[in-house]
Amino acid sequence: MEIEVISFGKIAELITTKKLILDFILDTDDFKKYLEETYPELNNIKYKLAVDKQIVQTNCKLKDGSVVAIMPPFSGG
Amino acid sequence: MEIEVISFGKIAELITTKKLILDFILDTDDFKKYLEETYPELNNIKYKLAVDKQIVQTNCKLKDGSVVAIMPPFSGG
Amino acid sequence: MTEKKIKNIFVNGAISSAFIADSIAKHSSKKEIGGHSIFLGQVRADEIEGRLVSAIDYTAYEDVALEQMHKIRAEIFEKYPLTCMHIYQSLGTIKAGEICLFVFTSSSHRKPAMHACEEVVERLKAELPIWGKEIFENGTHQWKENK
Amino acid sequence: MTEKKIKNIFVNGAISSAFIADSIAKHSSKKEIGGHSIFLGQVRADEIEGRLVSAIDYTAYEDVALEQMHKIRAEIFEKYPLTCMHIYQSLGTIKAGEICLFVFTSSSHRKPAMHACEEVVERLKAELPIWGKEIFENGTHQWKENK
Repeated sequence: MEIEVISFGKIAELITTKKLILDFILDTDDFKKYLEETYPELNNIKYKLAVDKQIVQTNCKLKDGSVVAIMPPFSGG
Repeated sequence: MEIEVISFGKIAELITTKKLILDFILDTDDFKKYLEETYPELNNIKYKLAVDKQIVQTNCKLKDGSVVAIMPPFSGG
Repeated sequence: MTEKKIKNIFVNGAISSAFIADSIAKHSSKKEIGGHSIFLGQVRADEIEGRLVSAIDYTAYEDVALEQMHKIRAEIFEKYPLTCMHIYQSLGTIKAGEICLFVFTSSSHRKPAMHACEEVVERLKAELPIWGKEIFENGTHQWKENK
Repeated sequence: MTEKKIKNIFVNGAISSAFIADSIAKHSSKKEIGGHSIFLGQVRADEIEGRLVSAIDYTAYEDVALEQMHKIRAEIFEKYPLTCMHIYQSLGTIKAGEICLFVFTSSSHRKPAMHACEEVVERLKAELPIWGKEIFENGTHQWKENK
């Protein structure tokens, strides 16, 4: 499964990958586990995901071609 | 005792007197009684007095030459 | 400590948007400010029993109003960590659609500016001897009452 | 009922006082308005561990932010009897002392405008995917955190 990755704020300094080919990853919980293993610094940052422009509130399925955004705490205004 | 009278807002349309020569009036309670007898319409208007630019909270003495302002409810802003 | 000078808040006629812009721009050099809160009162063309308000004519017991405002200002600065506070109230005839009140508070973080602004507006309306006469299009009038 | 068009809130660069003045002036024809409430966010020259913030660089996940704002806007209009609401957030580099956020609400009576303005500012800061990078005078940076 191919996932397009966008990251923002301080996470954009950490994760510069634009595309991931992942097997055995079915949903956002799997994806988070993968991320935190690959980028251990993420364990110290609160972050949210958005899948195909929908902010993830509870675990949700990923599909081939999904765009996943990794977002640190918001600081607009 | 001579009292200078200033009135504002809708009360200025009612009381146009600028000066009152009053005997037997010692304090603002007396003065209010006098006003309400002379201008019965005042019984239907909430108003405050200021004596020599101090807004009257409780009954206070009047003296010769005092400036008494008669003020209907404020409506600034 | 010297007693601060009593500031004038009264302006003759409506408050222009250019004046407001100028007030805002003046704060760009105050780099400790993080938030500004502004309240603007605008004269409403209310319809009352078939008559339309075309303007409000404001008068005040100016000296007493300025003394009151001076006291309120001190109390607000005591209560909130503000950087600055500016207040302008129109006197004279202000047409419907024009601005008659401009309250402007600034602070490092947003909450004090917001809360002080609201409190100043409430206190100004309740405690300052100012009166608005609503002038109708047909020439009649009634005295405004604050809620 | 047709779904209302999603409005853009983003502007490139700082928000000028002339732009704010223009927004205010446009409301003089809306004669049912009695009160405007405005919040302005200004970039603070905070000192952090001996370094002085000289600017904040704002980025956003724009599409998602606009969708979120659209939802918030609908909820605020549902909750408060507003005449109008305008929101502008800067993107790009905004220098200390410049305005980066402009929230503007109007209503017939003052309270809804004030309370809606405050609520929009809080929700915008908490719910919109926007990030501020604080740039120090020495060229280093840190990521802003909202409280």
